[in-house]
Amino acid sequence: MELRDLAIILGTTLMYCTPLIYGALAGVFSENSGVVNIGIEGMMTIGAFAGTASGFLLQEAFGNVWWVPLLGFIIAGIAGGLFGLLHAVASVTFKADQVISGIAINFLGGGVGIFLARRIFASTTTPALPLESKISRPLHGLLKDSPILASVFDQFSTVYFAFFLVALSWYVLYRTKLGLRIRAVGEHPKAADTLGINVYKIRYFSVILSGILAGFGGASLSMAIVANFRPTLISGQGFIALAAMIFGKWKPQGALVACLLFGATTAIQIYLGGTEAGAGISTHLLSMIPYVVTIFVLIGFGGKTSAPAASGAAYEKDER
Amino acid sequence: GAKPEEPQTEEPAKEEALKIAMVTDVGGVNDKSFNQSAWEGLQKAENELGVKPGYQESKQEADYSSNLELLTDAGNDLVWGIGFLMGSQVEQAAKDYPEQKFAIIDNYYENPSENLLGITFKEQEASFLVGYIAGKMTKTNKVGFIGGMDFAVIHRFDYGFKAGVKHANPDAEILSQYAGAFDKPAIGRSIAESMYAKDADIIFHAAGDTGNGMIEVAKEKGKYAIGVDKDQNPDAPENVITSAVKRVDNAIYNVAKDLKEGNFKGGTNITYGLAEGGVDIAPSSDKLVPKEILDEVAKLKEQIIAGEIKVPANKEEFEAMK
Amino acid sequence: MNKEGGIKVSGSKQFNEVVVEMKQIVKKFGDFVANDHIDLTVHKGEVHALLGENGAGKSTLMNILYGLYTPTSGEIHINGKYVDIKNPNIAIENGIGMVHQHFMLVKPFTVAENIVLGMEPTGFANKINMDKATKDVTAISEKYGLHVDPNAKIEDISVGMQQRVEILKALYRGAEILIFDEPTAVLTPQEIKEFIQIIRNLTNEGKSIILITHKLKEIKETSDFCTIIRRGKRIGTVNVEESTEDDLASMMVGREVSFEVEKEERKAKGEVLKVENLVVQDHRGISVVDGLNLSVRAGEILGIAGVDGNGQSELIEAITGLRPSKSGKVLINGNDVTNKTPREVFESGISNIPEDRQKHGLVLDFTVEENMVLENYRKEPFSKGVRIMEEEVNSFAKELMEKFDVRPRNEKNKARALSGGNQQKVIIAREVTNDPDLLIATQPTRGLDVGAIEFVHKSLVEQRDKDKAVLLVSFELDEIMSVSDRIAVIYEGKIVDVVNAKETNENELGLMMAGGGKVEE
Amino acid sequence: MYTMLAILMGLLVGAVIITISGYNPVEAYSTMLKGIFSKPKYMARTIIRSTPLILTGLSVAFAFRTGLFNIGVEGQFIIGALVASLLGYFLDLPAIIHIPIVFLGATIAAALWGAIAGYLKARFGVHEVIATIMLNWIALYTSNYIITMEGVKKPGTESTYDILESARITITGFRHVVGPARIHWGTLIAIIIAIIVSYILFKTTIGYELRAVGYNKDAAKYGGINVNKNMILAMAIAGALGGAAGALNIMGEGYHVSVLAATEGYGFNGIAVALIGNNSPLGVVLSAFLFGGITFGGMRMQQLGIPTEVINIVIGSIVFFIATYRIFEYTKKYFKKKKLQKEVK
Ligand SMILES: Nc1ncnc2c1ncn2[C@@H]1O[C@H](COP(=O)(O)OP(=O)(O)OP(=O)(O)O)[C@@H](O)[C@H]1O
Ligand SMILES: Nc1ncnc2c1ncn2[C@@H]1O[C@H](COP(=O)(O)OP(=O)(O)OP(=O)(O)O)[C@@H](O)[C@H]1O
Ligand SMILES: [Mg+2]
Ligand SMILES: [Mg+2]
Repeated sequence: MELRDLAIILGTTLMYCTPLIYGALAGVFSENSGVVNIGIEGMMTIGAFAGTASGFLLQEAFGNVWWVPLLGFIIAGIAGGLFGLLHAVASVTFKADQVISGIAINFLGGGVGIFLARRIFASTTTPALPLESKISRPLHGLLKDSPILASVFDQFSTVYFAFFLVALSWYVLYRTKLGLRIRAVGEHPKAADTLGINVYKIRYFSVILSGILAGFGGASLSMAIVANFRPTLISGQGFIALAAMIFGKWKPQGALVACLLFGATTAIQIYLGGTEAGAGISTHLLSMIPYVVTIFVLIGFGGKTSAPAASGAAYEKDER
Repeated sequence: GAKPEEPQTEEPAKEEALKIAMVTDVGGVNDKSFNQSAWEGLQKAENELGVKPGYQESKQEADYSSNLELLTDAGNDLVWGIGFLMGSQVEQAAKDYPEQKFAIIDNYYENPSENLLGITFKEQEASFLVGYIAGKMTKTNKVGFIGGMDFAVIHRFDYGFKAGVKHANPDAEILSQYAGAFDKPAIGRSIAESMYAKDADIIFHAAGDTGNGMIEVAKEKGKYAIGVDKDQNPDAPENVITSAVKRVDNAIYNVAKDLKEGNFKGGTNITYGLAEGGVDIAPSSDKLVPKEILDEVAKLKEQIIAGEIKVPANKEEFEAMK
Repeated sequence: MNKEGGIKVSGSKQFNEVVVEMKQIVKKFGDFVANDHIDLTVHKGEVHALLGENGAGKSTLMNILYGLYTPTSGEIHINGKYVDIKNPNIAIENGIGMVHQHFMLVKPFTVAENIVLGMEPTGFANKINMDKATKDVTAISEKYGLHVDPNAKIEDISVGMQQRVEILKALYRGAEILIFDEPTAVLTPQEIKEFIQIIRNLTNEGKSIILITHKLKEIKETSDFCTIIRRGKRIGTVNVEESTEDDLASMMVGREVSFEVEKEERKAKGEVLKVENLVVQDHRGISVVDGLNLSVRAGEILGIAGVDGNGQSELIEAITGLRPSKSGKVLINGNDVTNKTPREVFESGISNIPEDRQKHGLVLDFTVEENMVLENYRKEPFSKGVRIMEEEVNSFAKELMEKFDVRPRNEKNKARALSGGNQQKVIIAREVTNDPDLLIATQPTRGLDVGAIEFVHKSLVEQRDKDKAVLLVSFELDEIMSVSDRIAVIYEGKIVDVVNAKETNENELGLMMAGGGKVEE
Repeated sequence: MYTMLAILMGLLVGAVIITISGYNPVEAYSTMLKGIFSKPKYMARTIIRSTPLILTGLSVAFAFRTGLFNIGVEGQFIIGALVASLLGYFLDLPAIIHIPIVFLGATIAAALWGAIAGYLKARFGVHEVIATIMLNWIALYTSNYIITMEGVKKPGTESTYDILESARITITGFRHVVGPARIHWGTLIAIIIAIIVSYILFKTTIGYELRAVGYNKDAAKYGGINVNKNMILAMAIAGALGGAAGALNIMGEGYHVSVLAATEGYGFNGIAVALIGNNSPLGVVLSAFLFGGITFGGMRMQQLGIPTEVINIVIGSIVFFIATYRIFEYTKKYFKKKKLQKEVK
């Protein structure tokens, strides 16, 4: 394997794991506050649509201005956040079974996204964003004449932002007041309550934040990796992200590792597909690699994981 | 044999407009791909033949047969199945409803019943042409092909393309890789990344959404790409030099025309190639492809139509060529 | 006891400042009335005890005062002015602190984190200033002599320590009125002594204290007044100095209760349990049971006295098959059950009343009747083949609930819905009814009211009188001494000495428990 | 009760969407109902559509009851279907043996597939949610791989050959009533299985152990129950149910499996079905028919030009309102309070 191939593998890893990182962080916040979120898939879908759709419309209205993709990305977050709010209303205020409302979110996210696409663009797929209105690639200029470095680091801002968010999330969760409270609410809501912490408020915050992050995740696909939304664009990433979050023992840094692993195995699978040897093997078999590897890694590392104690349980006063 | 039961088709034609409807596969009617192209065919038929068009989308395999039945019950004169994935369901429907006419895109039947028409395309011929263009235009003497899942249909694109490239430029190298999915643009991206990095300078795809990942990379890297099914130049005007288009719309329209004129070719299979205007290169090709190459392409077309060039549709035929 | 809470005299002390006044408090859960028009008045510097049977409504009343439950009706006045305590915030603002019966601690957090939670000292960018937190914590713990390690994780510290953390949480928030819900139920004698000292310190600092406990001795030692609650109703408030333990007991239960366990002499028979050089490790891999030898004979109650954390829990878990033994032997009636599965051990004739009722003893989401057959569900008559015989199970459960007075008397209740006290009764009913060769009981009366305790002790003695062996582990010396025939003192994973209950006394035992005894080979 | 309300609310939301997209909701829903009830054959198809959902729903519900979250039905379904179509085509036996062999073979294969996740959890503590998600994809690609093998794949298609007559459980006989709709014994079998499952769960020692482990592992262990064994067993049974869904679907209606670009959602819909049915076997049966009805009848709305996504929105809303049934409790309470206050004054 040449250096170039290695570079491409690394590049692919970064590109591929990015949406997963956003998704996994979405899971981290929601679950650490004690709310299971299997609606990530749906939240990513709506984000993917909102981001690229608004980006396209803005770009048509204002031309290719630098803030168009930025605003689009933010709108994606907002869209995801709204679905987060929905999940919070259900699972916090109305003590819904968190899995049920998560499932509902998945139906709604996909449904609404495609529905709007048809209403607005008379097509289930949105028109393609012009290159200039896609998420930018900050290092593009710098790396122009060093192809090897370029294939690794000439990534979209969303990639770097994802890594930044991992660090930030870690800081927030383990170093700040807010984080301490989020984790307390997830571990022992009643204890938090007896100390006058508003369990509901913390959970609302975390779940909405979760939605925002998932929305970003969707946009990081539809505004960077490709330039438009399609019904099949988010096909399982939300669940992979969920798995990565658990794999990472509910910690941002852990989730990052899991996502990288998944990205890397995918990259290797793709690389193999391009080699003489790989060309011989059925693509169906090659496609299995990431999933199989993940399982074996888990076995190796003794997957023993423990969710936040109160995760999944609605908090009710007047009960123990 | 054009001898279907005249009265059937005559009557509706007399009193009210022909009703033709189609069942899409899971892609849905606005998939910017061949479902949509089929729908455009029906719309053309509506405008020019006064046909009443309709469609029914499918969400999963289980929908195919019930959707075919629904459109039958809706009193359509002809019901289309779009895509070989519903081949067996359409055949079954034709058995279940002998009075109803059915036709399908992309499926060939051994011996179809009188009310069933199979339409297939010679994708390899269009692929051959774009392959030729690629072979001529490559500066690095290296081009690439990205396939979706390895299906027989995709092989027709694959080997037609390879043959075309070789025809133009025998010592050009062709990188070829299957993504294993039609819906994973990220995978399409990184395959493209590595093909361009291995300095292929033109890539052709037959991989649906996965291929869009490739076109993205082409855009970002300012490389050349070749689209598939529909004219994909609008997605990347500077980069998609040509597309191997599959005129599903023409096929649909022609069949509607036949039906109206009372000679629905039930009980047969029709293959649409260059000759029948079933496949072609995108008209937008002249934007980026030099005139002289297009002229040669035009000649090749004639040769293929005349049968002077036999385009391979699969590995075996391709190997056999050399 | 004067309702309008004016001057109140208790022996030497005199209280004139009313701090808490709960008026006609009613709390309904569904149509079940947990508190029925209860009045409670507490003065500054007073220690006010709440006494009542399990499920009487004590915790509920206090949860209301702390704003965790909202009363169905009734008023609360703090320092003379009406306060609507909607949530703990308001309680905290009004200087109320509560130490809950089941600790409200976040296990993976450190001591300091738990204490400052909700009032975190922060610096730049909302960063928690842990140094300050640690300092503050150390400061108050010094002030009240409540020594803790601020950086230790809760899951790694003893129950006694955890309780100190709970108290510090309240003090950190400047509580003037402290509620303790069964604080000593989980403490060792040493810890209880210290706790009583803490109470004194607090009252000297002018704090007022409401103390829920089932231990009359403690009430006599600490409290000035005592309000008795029965079945949700306030029976009355008495001046502790002027009333005997028996008065209190009969007031709460509504009948006479006897404290000393009467049991006549018996000759112990053959050996039932033999433990040889047993070594057991805890979750950190430390050998907390370390070459222990023990023997229990039919027709005797052997009590294991010892300070918490000297290997008692691990010893019992190892014997009952819940925890692997590193080396050594466990023999029941001569046959080896070392490292056998819990079921095999059970079948060999051991029943076990576990230390942690909610973790091991019960499936809280099963109904009471389902819990009643937790070990026997696969046996006739409770099941035939794989089929569970519901009628049998049901009638069996009814019978036991009657016999062991489990309240409320509804076998279809989830175990979760029972008061901890009643949860304990369910377990005891089940295990005693197994009529095993060896009955192991760890802290069987924790959290029980005197009536219930009397009953439990009777059951243990009955077993013994049926020539069964009984192994009792308890941190409460009185219990050990009054119930056991022989007492084995455990220290650092070894049996230091085995003495005859008749021929020993608190001091001797206390000394050995502190390690001041000879190790016998 | 609340479920009914939830369904109404869900349909209401759908109606709003339909209206704002410029269609007539009454017309839309009547089309949906017509799509289900107007012809016997439509009813038949609705039932056919609902049958696999009964079992995938049961699979999820069963796992939930034992404290496990089985996101893996999708994969278990695929394995069941695959094995059924292989045994159904390659074995050539008289129906009396062929049918049971195909059904059991497929079910057992899926049971083992499910057990993998259980084993990984029991032995290595791998969280079942990760394991089952990964196994879904592995199942998908395994199936695709096997289908495309020489001799398995029917030439000119991307599917297996149809299973032999002797392996089919389609009920012929009623063509005059239900037309070509392939009603089959699977529906009956599914309902019977539902009854058996509920019996096992609530009336047998097996169920007692499984539920005990689900609620409190420590107490179960204390009670002498083998926790690991039961976790594996639970996933195996869940897998078997998922596989049975796939098998019956092939034996009764599909006859072959095709290469799939993505999973078809039987499993994920199963989660919704289980939850709508409140994880009770009977509830699951009902909600499966509801779900099947809405998805199938809903497809008809397209004839009015209403996009199919609306159906997902309706389903999503229904599930959402079922999750938040307390909305109704709260409003009820609220009005009660109002009344009381009035009485006071
Ligand atoms: N959240 C609740 N929901 C339903 N019933 C409750 C609730 N809390 C308490 N109860 C009922 O009220 C009764 C009184 O409970 P409470 O905890 O006050 O008793 P207690 O005096 O603390 O008992 P113990 O001495 O065991 O601590 C219990 O028997 C219980 O059945
Ligand atoms: N969901 C519930 N349903 C019914 N009763 C409940 C519920 N939750 C709590 N309770 C009741 O709340 C009361 C207060 O809980 P608490 O922790 O004080 O129990 P407790 O009886 O005091 O425990 P212990 O017996 O160990 O002292 C208990 O008596 C219990 O019966
Ligand atoms: Mg209590
Ligand atoms: Mg109590």
